[in-house]
Amino acid sequence: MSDSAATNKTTYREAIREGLREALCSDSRVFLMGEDVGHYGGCFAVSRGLLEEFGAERVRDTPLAESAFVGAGIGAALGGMRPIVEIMTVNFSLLALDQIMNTAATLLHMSGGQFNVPIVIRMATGGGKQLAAQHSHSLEGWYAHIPGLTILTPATMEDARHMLGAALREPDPVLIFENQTLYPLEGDSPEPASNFDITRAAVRRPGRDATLVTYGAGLHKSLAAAETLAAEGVDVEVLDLRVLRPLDDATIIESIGKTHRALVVDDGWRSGGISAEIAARIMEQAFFELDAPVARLCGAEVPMPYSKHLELAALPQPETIAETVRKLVNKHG
Amino acid sequence: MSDSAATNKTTYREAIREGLREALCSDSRVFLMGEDVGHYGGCFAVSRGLLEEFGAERVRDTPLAESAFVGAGIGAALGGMRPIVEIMTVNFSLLALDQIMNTAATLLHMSGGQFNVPIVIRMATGGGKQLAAQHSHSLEGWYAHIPGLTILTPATMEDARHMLGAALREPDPVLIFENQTLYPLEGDSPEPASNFDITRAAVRRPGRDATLVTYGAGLHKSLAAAETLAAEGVDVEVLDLRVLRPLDDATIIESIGKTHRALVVDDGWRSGGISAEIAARIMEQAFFELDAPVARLCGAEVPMPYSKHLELAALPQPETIAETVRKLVNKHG
Amino acid sequence: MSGNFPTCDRDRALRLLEQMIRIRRFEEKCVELYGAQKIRGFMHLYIGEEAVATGVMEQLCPEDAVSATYREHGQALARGVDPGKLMAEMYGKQQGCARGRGGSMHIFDASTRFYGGNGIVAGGLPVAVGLALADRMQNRRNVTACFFGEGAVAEGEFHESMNLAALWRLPVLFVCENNLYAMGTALRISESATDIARKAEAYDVASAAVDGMDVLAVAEAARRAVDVVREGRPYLLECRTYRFRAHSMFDAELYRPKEEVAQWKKRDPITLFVAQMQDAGVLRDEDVRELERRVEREVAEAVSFAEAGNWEPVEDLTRFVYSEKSRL
Amino acid sequence: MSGNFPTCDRDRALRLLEQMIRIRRFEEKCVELYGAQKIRGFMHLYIGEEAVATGVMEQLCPEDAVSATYREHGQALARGVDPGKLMAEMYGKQQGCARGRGGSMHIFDASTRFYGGNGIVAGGLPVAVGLALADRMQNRRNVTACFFGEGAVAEGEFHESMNLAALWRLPVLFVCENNLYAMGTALRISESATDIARKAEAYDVASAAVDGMDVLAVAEAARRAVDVVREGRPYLLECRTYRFRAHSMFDAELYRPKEEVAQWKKRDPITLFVAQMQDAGVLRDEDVRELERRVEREVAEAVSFAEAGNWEPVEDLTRFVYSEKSRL
Ligand SMILES: Cc1ncc(C[n+]2csc(CCOP(=O)(O)OP(=O)(O)O)c2C)c(N)n1
Ligand SMILES: Cc1ncc(C[n+]2csc(CCOP(=O)(O)OP(=O)(O)O)c2C)c(N)n1
Ligand SMILES: [Mg+2]
Ligand SMILES: [Mg+2]
Repeated sequence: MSDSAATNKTTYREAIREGLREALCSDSRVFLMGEDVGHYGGCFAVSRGLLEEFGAERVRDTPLAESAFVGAGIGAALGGMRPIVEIMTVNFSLLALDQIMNTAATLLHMSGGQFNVPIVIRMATGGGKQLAAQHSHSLEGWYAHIPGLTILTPATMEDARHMLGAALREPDPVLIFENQTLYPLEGDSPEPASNFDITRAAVRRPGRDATLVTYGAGLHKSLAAAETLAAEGVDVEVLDLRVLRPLDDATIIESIGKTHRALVVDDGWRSGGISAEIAARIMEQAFFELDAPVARLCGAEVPMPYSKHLELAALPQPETIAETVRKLVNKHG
Repeated sequence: MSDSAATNKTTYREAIREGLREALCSDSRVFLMGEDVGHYGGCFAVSRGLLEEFGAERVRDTPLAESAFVGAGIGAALGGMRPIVEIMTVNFSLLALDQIMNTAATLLHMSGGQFNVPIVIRMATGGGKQLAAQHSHSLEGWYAHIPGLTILTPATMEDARHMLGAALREPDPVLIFENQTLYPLEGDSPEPASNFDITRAAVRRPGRDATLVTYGAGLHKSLAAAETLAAEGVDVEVLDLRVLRPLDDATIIESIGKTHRALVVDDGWRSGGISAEIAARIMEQAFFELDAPVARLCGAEVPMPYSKHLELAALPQPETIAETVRKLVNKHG
Repeated sequence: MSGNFPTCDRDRALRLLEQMIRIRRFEEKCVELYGAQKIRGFMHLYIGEEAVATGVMEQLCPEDAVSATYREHGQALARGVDPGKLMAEMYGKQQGCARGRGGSMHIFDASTRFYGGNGIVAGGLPVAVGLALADRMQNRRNVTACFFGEGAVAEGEFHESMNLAALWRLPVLFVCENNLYAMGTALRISESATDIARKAEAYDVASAAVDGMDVLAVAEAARRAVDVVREGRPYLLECRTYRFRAHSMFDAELYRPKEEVAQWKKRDPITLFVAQMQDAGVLRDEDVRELERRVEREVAEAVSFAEAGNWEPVEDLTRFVYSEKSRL
Repeated sequence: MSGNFPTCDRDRALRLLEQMIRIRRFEEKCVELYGAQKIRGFMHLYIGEEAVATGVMEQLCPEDAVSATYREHGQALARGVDPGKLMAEMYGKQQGCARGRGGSMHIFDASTRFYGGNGIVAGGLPVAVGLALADRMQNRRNVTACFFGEGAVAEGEFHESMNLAALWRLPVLFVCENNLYAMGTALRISESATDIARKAEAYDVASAAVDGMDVLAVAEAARRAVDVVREGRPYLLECRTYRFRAHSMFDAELYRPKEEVAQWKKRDPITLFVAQMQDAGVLRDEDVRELERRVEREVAEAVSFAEAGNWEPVEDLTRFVYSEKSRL
């Protein structure tokens, strides 16, 4: 059942599962529903064992009907439940976008404050596993455009473990994007946490010479790049956004005040991505702090190709991140 | 039938209709399909009379089934037709987003170049008519995030009249967003055009002191603001993007090279909107030309409220545009 | 017409008739106010279809939930939403049930469990399924009544929702208001098989079609349906009706012959019911006049309430995008 | 099993058998290559279901169009997509039918009108409707065969597409491959009414269910269906089959009993057909051995072709996002 049993090591996958288990244990209003979350054990084996533990009512396999089961999650939330709806992969969430934007994100405002929708929607996102153009996109930054939603992107064991619980305490819809490539990631078992924060970005590595603003899979690639750069004497700060909406401007701007240079690293497409918003905000709020224009390293603007070498080329990698930082720190303002 | 018959004046609505009529006349592969395009005459009366002129096969009323009829448009395009698919209002297009992103925008790449999809999808967009939160959003900038699509936003009589024909000559999917508030707009009948350009932004009003970068309904509000400002001795250039994807960077940057200040005016939500992309590109390509950070004036980040005074407050207006420009030109770099 | 349901006593007849007249007069007033530009945006009238909401709603308890479409004044009033708050909403006033943020298409009222007011055709069906799921998971024997037009049947959400409700045995009463047109699209242009009630078979859902112009017939069919639903099974009730007015305030009505409209108006649900009750000696002319007076006062009060209301302060524009209450 | 279709001569028997064996051996090789990490990503096998694609495809003409799902190696091969190009695609090579951009889930081939290879469950149905619409509007008497699993039936796109095809009388052959599971979700967990073929009634579409393990039965049912379709009416053909392997290469198969799998394997479509043809004296042992040898060579050649291929230059990553051909 457990990927690394009886040690104090765990995996990202297990951490998510523990978060689910805790939520199901601690609140009878919570239930998990989605395609293959039960009998199959979850498309990415995240929910394996939960059906046996909590039964088919609370770990509820749905038919293939994304629009209806997301809408049903909204209705269940209105009816006093705390649904966790799993959408297998971000591309399939497009089938439920009407419910997400036109209902979940809108209802509270449209009803003049009468009906809030405490739903949590989880989905796998991101490329890197050769799943090609209909299973690999990174749309979390795109979702962050929608008022009414909170967008979370756990990248660490702690966040994988605790963001879900915090999301369930929100009165409004929260979307959690789990990067597919992180599920096997290993690390120390996170400590228990109460009042876990889901509003602030986190500095994962302090540094002086430039700020890498990133999230999700980008965090790990950025940290790897930072190691390489450190060996060359370039000391970069790595900032994990954690929350793509609402963005934590303060932490970003504070970092810029220190480093005066920033590179946004984002697996998502560049044009109109979250990378643009971050660049724009830095300019708006810290223009005169900048020694160079904010740089962006993003996913190539292509539907994700299947073959390995093209997929690698389509996404930021530690080497390309390091290379971009080198150029950035050599630019003089 | 005609809103301003027998004069050389026309309306935006009529110009779109003339574009449709010309397309239907000149190419037997072209047909129009969508909800109520036929017997009803079009939700916004755009296609009135076309059913009688071209028959029910080529002006095809569809059931309420956005996903299927957009998908059917894709299939028809693959099968050698040149479909124009109308989605009544941008919010409903969310029901068809899977077909738009996962198929139309993706198929050419995913098939290694074998299957291009020459479909044109038109929809009404934008607020300003008190239609509230499910009929008023401005998602065209959001759509511009998607590789494989071309995004057009006609704001003038010429563009209303000729963009459709140009879009139909594209081998790949083109989305045309018609701002609802523009349909009654009056102006001179456009000249016939051949080889109509849909790649470049247009300077609609030249100026020296600042550049207003905008499109769609924002163009008219920006031009109004420019008049007010001109009276005060502030001379702004107004740039109509026309095409939100691919963006015409050259024209934007050229203007910045002249004015050194820019304000992006966008009815869409601010965070992660096209306004951010434009700001980011200006910074990337013309950082050292800027005398002040690029400013943004966008739609408030709320689902659109119904009541008039709130709706007005939720959107950029000539007054707020002028006010923002005043601040911008007083900022010294 | 429905001599089969003669057992309607005076009290009930008065209640049903009052409800239908309330909807009718309220909406007639709305038309006037739309002309005076007090109401704006899209407005869809229920005139002609009053028997449906009236007959169905009679079968529900206060604990039950209701969801409807943009054409929902009738359901809202029949459900007991305060006419003043409803009118104020259409004015866009702060005293409106959605503080002026919703307008005609987005009526919501927590106190009567009225979940809108949905402007997306078929968008309310999945949500209704979820409301019923919540009831079932919490062992409440509530019904969720979900109203939608026959146009919505073509949407994938109809199909997905029927299946989910049936599969999970959820207490949803699907009420299809078949008024033969979706905007300008006639049913035969939108459905290859036009018998809506029969579509329930594909999901093993019980269903019935009923004359939607006959309030007692609707009430009786809805009573049977609610019995099934309260036992924990969905039900599809097709009510065959007709809208007497244009689709919305922007509609040249090019798509249907005037004679057809005239034919249907002969089956006006209010006129029919009055005649039936008078024939049966249950109601007298004076009863009807009395009701009309009462409703007229009520509508006038609703208008006054709306007129007296104020505008939400512009500073509050961005309220209610996220909840103000702290963590639940 | 299908003594009702005895008229299968030697040539035809050889053709059908070869097709099924080709799919089987090709995929067995794929499993090996997946183990060797030559093939990556999601890969879904058709093993056990070969009679469906083989029987249906026999009824199509070269002008007809085919659309399928991510589980489409079988349809691609049966349709005549070159096995070398198919294998090269799974390797991710430039010589692959989609230049390595698609992989196992996204096989496309213009020369055989094979429109994929769709990774979105039910996503191919609306597109198939559109292909048929284009045929109809251009007065071509082609058929569009659209393959999908029974899991897709729950999606709204199934409903919307059936209605559109019926309403507009479009020549679409909907082929539902009912293998009883959608990933790990059994049909009874996903459909309130599990008789797929009957769902066609809601749209006035003709339909039939057939034993999908019997290639002659499938062929015969498909022949009848295609006759209807070519006259300009859609048809829903449900083929009852079973996948012998896991859903994809990542599947612990927790959701179905081993005995069930074993039971179904006794109805292996290849074994059944061979036995039937041998009993009828149409084929001999030697014929089968000869076919196996031929197919083995073919598969080996496909692998060699894939191995010999090269990688698309990285500089070409962003090609084919927009067309290179100039204006049409
Ligand atoms: C998803 C979606 N598509 C289109 C529309 C535009 N629209 C509003 S009402 C309507 C007709 C709906 O007809 P029906 O369901 O029969 O209800 P009726 O209006 O007749 O009560 C249409 C097409 C919409 N609101 N939502
Ligand atoms: C819209 C969508 N939802 C979910 C998935 C994930 N998924 C891939 S295959 C599959 C099962 C589909 O089952 P079925 O339609 O019966 O086809 P089969 O795989 O059995 O051939 C699922 C859930 C998907 N690809 N697309
Ligand atoms: Mg209707
Ligand atoms: Mg299946």
